[in-house]
Amino acid sequence: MTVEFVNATFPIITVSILIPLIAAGVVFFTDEKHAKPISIITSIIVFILSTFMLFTYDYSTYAIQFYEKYSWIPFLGVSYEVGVDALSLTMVWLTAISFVAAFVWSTNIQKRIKEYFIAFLILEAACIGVFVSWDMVWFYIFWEAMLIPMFLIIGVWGYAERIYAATKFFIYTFFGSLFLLIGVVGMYIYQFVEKGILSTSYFDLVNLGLPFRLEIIFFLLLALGFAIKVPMWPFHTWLPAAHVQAPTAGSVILAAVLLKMGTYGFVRFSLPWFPEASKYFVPVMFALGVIAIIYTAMMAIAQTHIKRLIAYSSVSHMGFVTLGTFALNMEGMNGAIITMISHGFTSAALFLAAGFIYERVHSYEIKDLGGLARFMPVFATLFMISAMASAGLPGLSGFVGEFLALLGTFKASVITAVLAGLSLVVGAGYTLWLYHKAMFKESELPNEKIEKWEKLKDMNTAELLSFLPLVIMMFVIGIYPAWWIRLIETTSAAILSKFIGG
Amino acid sequence: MSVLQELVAGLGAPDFSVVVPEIIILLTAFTIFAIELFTKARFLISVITVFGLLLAGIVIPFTPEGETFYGLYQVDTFSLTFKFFLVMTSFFVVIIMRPYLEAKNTYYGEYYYLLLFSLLGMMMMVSSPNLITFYVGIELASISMYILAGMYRKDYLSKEGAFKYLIMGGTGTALISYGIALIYGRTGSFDFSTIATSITSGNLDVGAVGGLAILLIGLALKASSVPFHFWTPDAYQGATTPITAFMAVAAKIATFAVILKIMVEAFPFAYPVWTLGWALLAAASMIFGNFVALRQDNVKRMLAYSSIAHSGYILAALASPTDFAFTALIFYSLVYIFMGLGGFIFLSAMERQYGWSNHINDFKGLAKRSPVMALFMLVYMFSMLGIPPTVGFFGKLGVFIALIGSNIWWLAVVLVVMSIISAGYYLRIVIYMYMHEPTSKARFNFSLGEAFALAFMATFILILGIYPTLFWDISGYLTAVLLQNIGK
Amino acid sequence: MELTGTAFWVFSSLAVLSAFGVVFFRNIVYAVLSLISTLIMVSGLFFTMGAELIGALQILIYAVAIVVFYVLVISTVPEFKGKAFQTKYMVISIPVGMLIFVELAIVSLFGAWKSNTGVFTPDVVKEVGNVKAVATMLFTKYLFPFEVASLILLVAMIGSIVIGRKEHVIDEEAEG
Amino acid sequence: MVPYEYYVALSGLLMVLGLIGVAIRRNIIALLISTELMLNAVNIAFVAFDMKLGDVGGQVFVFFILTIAAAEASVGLGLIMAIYRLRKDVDTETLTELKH
Amino acid sequence: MEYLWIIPFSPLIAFIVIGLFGYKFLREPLSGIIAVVAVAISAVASVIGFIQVAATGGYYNLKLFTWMPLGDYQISVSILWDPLSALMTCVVTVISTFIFIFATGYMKNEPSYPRFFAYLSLFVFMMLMLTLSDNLVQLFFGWEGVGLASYLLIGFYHHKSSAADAAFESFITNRVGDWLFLTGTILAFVTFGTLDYLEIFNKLPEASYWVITAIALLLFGGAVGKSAQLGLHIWLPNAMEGPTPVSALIHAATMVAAGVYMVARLMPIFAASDIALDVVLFIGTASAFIAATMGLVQNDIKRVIAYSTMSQLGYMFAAEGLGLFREGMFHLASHAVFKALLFLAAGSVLIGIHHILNIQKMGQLRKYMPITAITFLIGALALAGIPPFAGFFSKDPIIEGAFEISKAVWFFLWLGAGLTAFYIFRLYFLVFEDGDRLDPHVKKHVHESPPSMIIPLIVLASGAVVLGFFKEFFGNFLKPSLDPAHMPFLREETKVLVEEGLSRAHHVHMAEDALHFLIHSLTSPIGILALITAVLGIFTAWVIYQLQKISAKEIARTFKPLYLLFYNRWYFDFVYYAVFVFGYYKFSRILWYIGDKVIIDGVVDGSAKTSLVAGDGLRLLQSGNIGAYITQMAVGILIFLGIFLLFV
Repeated sequence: MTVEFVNATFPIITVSILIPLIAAGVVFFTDEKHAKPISIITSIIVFILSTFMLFTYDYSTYAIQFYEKYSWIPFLGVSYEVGVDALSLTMVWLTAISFVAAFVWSTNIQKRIKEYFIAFLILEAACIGVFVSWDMVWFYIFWEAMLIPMFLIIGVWGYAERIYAATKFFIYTFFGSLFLLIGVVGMYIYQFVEKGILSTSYFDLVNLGLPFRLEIIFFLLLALGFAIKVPMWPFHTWLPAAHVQAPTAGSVILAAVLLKMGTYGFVRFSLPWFPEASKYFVPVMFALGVIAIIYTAMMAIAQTHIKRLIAYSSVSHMGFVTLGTFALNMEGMNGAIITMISHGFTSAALFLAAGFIYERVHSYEIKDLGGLARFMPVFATLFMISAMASAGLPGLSGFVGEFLALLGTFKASVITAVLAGLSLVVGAGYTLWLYHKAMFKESELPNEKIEKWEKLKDMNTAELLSFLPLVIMMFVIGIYPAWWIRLIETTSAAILSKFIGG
Repeated sequence: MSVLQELVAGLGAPDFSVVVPEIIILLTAFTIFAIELFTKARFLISVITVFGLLLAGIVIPFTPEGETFYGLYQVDTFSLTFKFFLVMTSFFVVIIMRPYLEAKNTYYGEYYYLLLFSLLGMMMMVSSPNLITFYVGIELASISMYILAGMYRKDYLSKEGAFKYLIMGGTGTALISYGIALIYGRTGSFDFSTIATSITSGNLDVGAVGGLAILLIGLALKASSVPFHFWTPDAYQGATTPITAFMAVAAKIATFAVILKIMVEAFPFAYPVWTLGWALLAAASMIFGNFVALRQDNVKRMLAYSSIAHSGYILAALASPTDFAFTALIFYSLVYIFMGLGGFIFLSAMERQYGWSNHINDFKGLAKRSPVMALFMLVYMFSMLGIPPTVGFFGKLGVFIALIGSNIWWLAVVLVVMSIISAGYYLRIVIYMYMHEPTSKARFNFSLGEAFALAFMATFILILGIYPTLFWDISGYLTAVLLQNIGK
Repeated sequence: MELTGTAFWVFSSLAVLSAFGVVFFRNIVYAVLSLISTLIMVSGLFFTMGAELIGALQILIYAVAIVVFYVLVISTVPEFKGKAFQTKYMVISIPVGMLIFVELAIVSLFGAWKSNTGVFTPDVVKEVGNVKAVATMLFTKYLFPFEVASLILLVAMIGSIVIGRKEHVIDEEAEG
Repeated sequence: MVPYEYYVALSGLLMVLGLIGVAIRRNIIALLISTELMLNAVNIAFVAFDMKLGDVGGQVFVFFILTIAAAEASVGLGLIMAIYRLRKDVDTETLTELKH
Repeated sequence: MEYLWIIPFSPLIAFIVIGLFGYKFLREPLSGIIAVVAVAISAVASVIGFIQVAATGGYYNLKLFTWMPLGDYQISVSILWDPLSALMTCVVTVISTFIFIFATGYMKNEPSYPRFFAYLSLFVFMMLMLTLSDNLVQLFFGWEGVGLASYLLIGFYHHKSSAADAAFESFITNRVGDWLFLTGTILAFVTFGTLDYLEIFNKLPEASYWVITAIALLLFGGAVGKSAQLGLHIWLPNAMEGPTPVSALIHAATMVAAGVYMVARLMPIFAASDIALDVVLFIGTASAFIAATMGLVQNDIKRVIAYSTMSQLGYMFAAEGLGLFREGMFHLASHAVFKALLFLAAGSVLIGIHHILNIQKMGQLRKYMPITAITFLIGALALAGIPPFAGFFSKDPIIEGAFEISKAVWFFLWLGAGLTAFYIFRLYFLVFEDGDRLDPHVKKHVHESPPSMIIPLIVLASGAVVLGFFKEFFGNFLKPSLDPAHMPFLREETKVLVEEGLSRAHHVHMAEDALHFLIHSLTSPIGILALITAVLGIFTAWVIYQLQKISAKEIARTFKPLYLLFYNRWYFDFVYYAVFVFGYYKFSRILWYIGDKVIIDGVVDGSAKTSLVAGDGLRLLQSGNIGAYITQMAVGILIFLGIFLLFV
């Protein structure tokens, strides 16, 4: 894999990482009442920067763009090396937009405002960092650094069992990432021993040419780290716990951005680094993907808690990404990437919806809800769109990715694709079941509830504003995916270059 | 007569220029000793100590390298660097000690000069090219510390801890000296270089291995490595907290440095023996320290167990006899200063506050009562846990790379798994600080020294976490120096 | 030659015997007395090996000075009541200790110990005398550790005073 | 002449006895005495090796060990006094407030 | 012909406008007017296009934009305008226009008035995307889109549990079909490397028979779901929970017809596999018969008509399975007209008697609402296949054609036709004639419906009367799309393949011209038999429900098992509920408890707990007793020294 680099004329990526950090510092030292505007403005600036990158990115050939590299720890051969290809770029952009939504949503936060926004700003920097780093040490630093703010977000601003959830989230993902670290360090050592190169750069490690046995070992080590983050079945149990307890904005980021890191890892590292092992493990990955899709869909419908249901649905959707990734063909890869983006929007919107319901009704239990559609029509509409996008309705973003991923999977394994396609049924099942129970069926409500809920307010401006970009993006991707496909196509081809040639 | 004359003839006068820092420390200690006889001006005593330490710290970079005392004392970059950090550690302990001692109404001047004597012992340890100097150095340091640990007035626990420390430490001393005796019998010398040339990989016999083993056990005891760690939690818990900080950081660092020095300079060719030994000890320390720390409610004791675990992490590097591993060990030792000091100084500062008992419940809602302090503690905890962007990560990473680089996968996996276990108790503190409601609203007050020390540690942890090259380069250079000394 | 051989066996067996006494005498006073006995036997061993200075110092410092210390303390602390031994640890530690001794004995007997590498061959020692040889080295080459040793003693002295001295506060509390 | 190895072995025996003493005695004064025993054992080994080598370094080292033994004894006895004052007892069983 | 894009997008614009501004600005009349105007524009445009294509007989493919590149192939949003899609589009838009007009009256004073019209517009837009598509993905888009719109519309009264449940059920059931459909689409792409119909048709000879069969069957699976054929039909009767115009829209022209249209649209694929055709035939016949039996005994006015829809769709599929694609499409068109008529008439009735659905509580309504009654009667006659109404001309050819191809199929279709006549007239007599069972309170308020509802009824009724006579025109018109010999876009190889598949219909010889057909069927035994059966059905209904010579209850008692079987809809609903709803849910709950909570979380949390227990155990070693410490240390020394000595 040979890669071209286009150096950045202006260190836009570094600036994107630094701005939230600086803003965090500013928030720390200023008055509490400035925290919200500063954070929102920061996130918007980052969003503008990433959008600028998105539109100036040249997708005609594969090259790492906005590339910066500075020597950092020469002793270990570590450099600060950032840049984007289309995969990174879309992820960064997804991060930026999710954070805008999260920040705008968070205007109703009342508890420990300063800390809250500081945690989120640091989280934003770390999330962007994960996607743009091409040096494994930096990648790992961001990968882990993100745990701290997320841990606090869940633990401090969460609900009743937040401590259990936060600890589980932290330790479980930490567990995975340490195995990831073992793998990367192992490769680093191998590179040093075999080639005499002391480097943690992605581009050096990608051309390692490991023997098959080692490929298997390293693949498994990395896969464990990524699988927990994704999360793939059976490493998924931290996710429902974390989602249920996390505050709304935390859930949004968790679902929209953090889960993507695992799948990003598979796409970015597992495939190009371990082509033989990846091929070898395709059946396993397919099996896990299908189990994730079907099994967690069943888990989802068994839930009585809105957020847990959505959390399981995330696991289910991630199954498609796994399938698409390991289909090892262009359709699958494009599908995986599009699903990642799309899931970012849909799950974020669904969690916002859950948070909104809680804001109004003060319950996440499905049995306490019902008939909300009449009291809050605007919300009902947006929720419906999000639910439908999540269920993979054509014309919305979810379908594009699922279709491509299924197509790619079908080429690799018919039975897997057919089973995975069942998600069309079961996925719609739990999504609509949730909608059905929460929004419809007013006639089953007791009268006092109806009287009380008559006075419920529909969405306010902040809530609407945080919802809208997500919903708009569902349409944009759903109606005109061609633009996105073209954007990522060269990147997909480059990632798959060891499988499909060229 | 002629033999003696021949032996004595070439000696001449020792070169005192290379021991200026030690002399400054010694003089400071004596000055305080003298002053205390006449005045109880506590402020003066602190200021003189701080001044002496500062002076020593400033002098160290300008101290010439060389050997003195007829080859019994070796001053090189390795020892100077460690001396600098030891002095720095003592400096931070000293600047936070005064408010603590006053609040606890315990002895005063004794703490200062005993601490300086102990520091002097440690400086000798890291400067030793020779088992004799090492031995007297470690004993000076140890005996001073037995006293420091037991000096908490009116406090029985302090005495108990100190007595356990003394008995165990005495046993350790006996083991070390027995080991030295065997080595001496095997090689006919105390000098590292002679020992190194006498014991080669080809002629490892029971004598050499036995001597090395017993010496190693003694050193492991001083470094509180499992199963020779038993004094650690008790002594740490019993001692006054600034002294705990000193014991847990300065003594540890000096011990690690000297262990490294002895292993590398005195037994370079016996590495198959000691790598295995340290690997086993390290694994045991990590496992025991982390598991037991999980169940501690007293945070001070928890940190004591955590320091046992950290001994494991650091010593694990010795399982791999490569220059990279030595660098990693030095790096981890140096950065451990910041985390260890941070944690214990934090406790020391808190212990002065009303109603503080170091119980985990006291941490409830700390983030609300004192957000900045809680933030610092958070940084220390995550650094000990090894989460980037704190420097603890790079400490573990270095050891980790070293282990994998030498194909010691099993120990690497133990390290990883134990790091995960350790998340349980480090996070617990963070959880109590951030995720529980405070039980009281009372504000805390901190002295300038405490605030400065805590802020310094936290800042440095983060700075090093972002730019570890600063210390990697130092560590790498020290390793080079160490390796040059072999057989010299 | 025979004499030293016999002396070794006598002194060593007595030393071991009295060491057993130190460990196993229930009464602490007997234990201290056994310690003196051991120390003297050890110094005897030193003499048999020809280390006169150390042998003398052993008796002076240990057998006299230190043991006096112990006796003082024992006389301050009233008679120890209750069991002298922790039987549950005896069960483990005595066999374990014996096994360690086996290991140590293997080390001692089969170690490839060096001999006659130093300059102080028996002839030289006979010429200058053990005392002079040791003393000269102690005050020339090993002056530095010697000074440090004095520092250690100073520290220990301060320490025992600081820790061991009666504390008024406590006494007041006890009275009040 | 008895081989010096016997002396070393003897020192090993005394060492182990000291260790056993520390382990099994309940009177903390006896613990301290046992550590003295251990240090003494080392002395034998040192002198034996010294003599075998024809060096004086071992004897010099013995001198330091003596010093340190004395220092430890004095500190230890000071601690014992303090403990006795505070608890009116010198039993290891009562010396277990710091545990787990 | 670029103006064609206006056909689908006019309703879309209406949907967006009403959706965004409906509640705030447009409110009651304006929303409806916009929707009607929009769909009318579509109708006009499609009629113009229809005329154009009728004149030329060619086809026209308009690519609007590339939706997604897929390797070398590009999925585009496009319009394929040929006779088939033109016919279907016209049916959809024209019928929709009348339904929309009707709905402006029906939905009067409804609080969610704008929402209703927004959904209706969306529905029509999706349906048009489906009909106009030139590739499978766009078809699937519309396919799912009508599913969504029907979900929204069936659940329009979502505060009612039953409506919400019905909507949910409809969507999920449809999704099962869609799953098969999507799989078929993917298989088609993998096989042919393209999704455009025309390219697929031309590449057909290159694919193996079994792959084509698989594709056809999978796609037909989608049609089974969408057109509520046997197996996935359970949603259809329950979908009656939506407002009546919705029922009309779903049943007459849009959603359910989509399956039939799709099979016709992809006729070459189906024709290339006789297994596929047989399956279509079998499912269609079974549905036609079984739905008719279910319709016999229902008491809900709309459900009876719903079962008749399912039954009639069965006829259409049967026709397609027989190879009589043009007949099937013609029946679709005529059925659209009279079924819309029936539903709207039923809606008019419901408005008159305030939404009482049970036909046992109606009666003698003809007195109060004569126009409704007459138009309903026309619709019923058309459905029963009485000449000269449209149903006769479209349904009889199917039955007669079946006789010449397969006697068994003919038997069931024939029997079904008789049952159809019976149950629709049972309905007619119970509702409009018969005794007076109306609630007195209701009776006071019963009145004829307003003109906005009556006019569509009249128009549709006239359509039902005259449409049959255009049989020949439609037959010829559809030839370029459904007769291989005339299809301009097929390769020769494909033509051969398709001809071969359709050969089963070759020995059917029926008069194209409507009058000749009428004469033929009134003279041939089969035609007479069919007619007599229909009349017999009507007569029986008359005897039982009007004259009441035979007690319906008596019959029910006599044939109790059969009655129960029919009444309980052959127990499909019960089994499905037990297995797929209750069973699936309970199984999920159990799996969640065992799989996730006990096993997986047990391992995860268990390892944490194990650590804590290990910590509790290990800390006991630190007992505080120096003796213990030294003992343990001694053990350590022993072990370490031993290991080291072994090393030598």
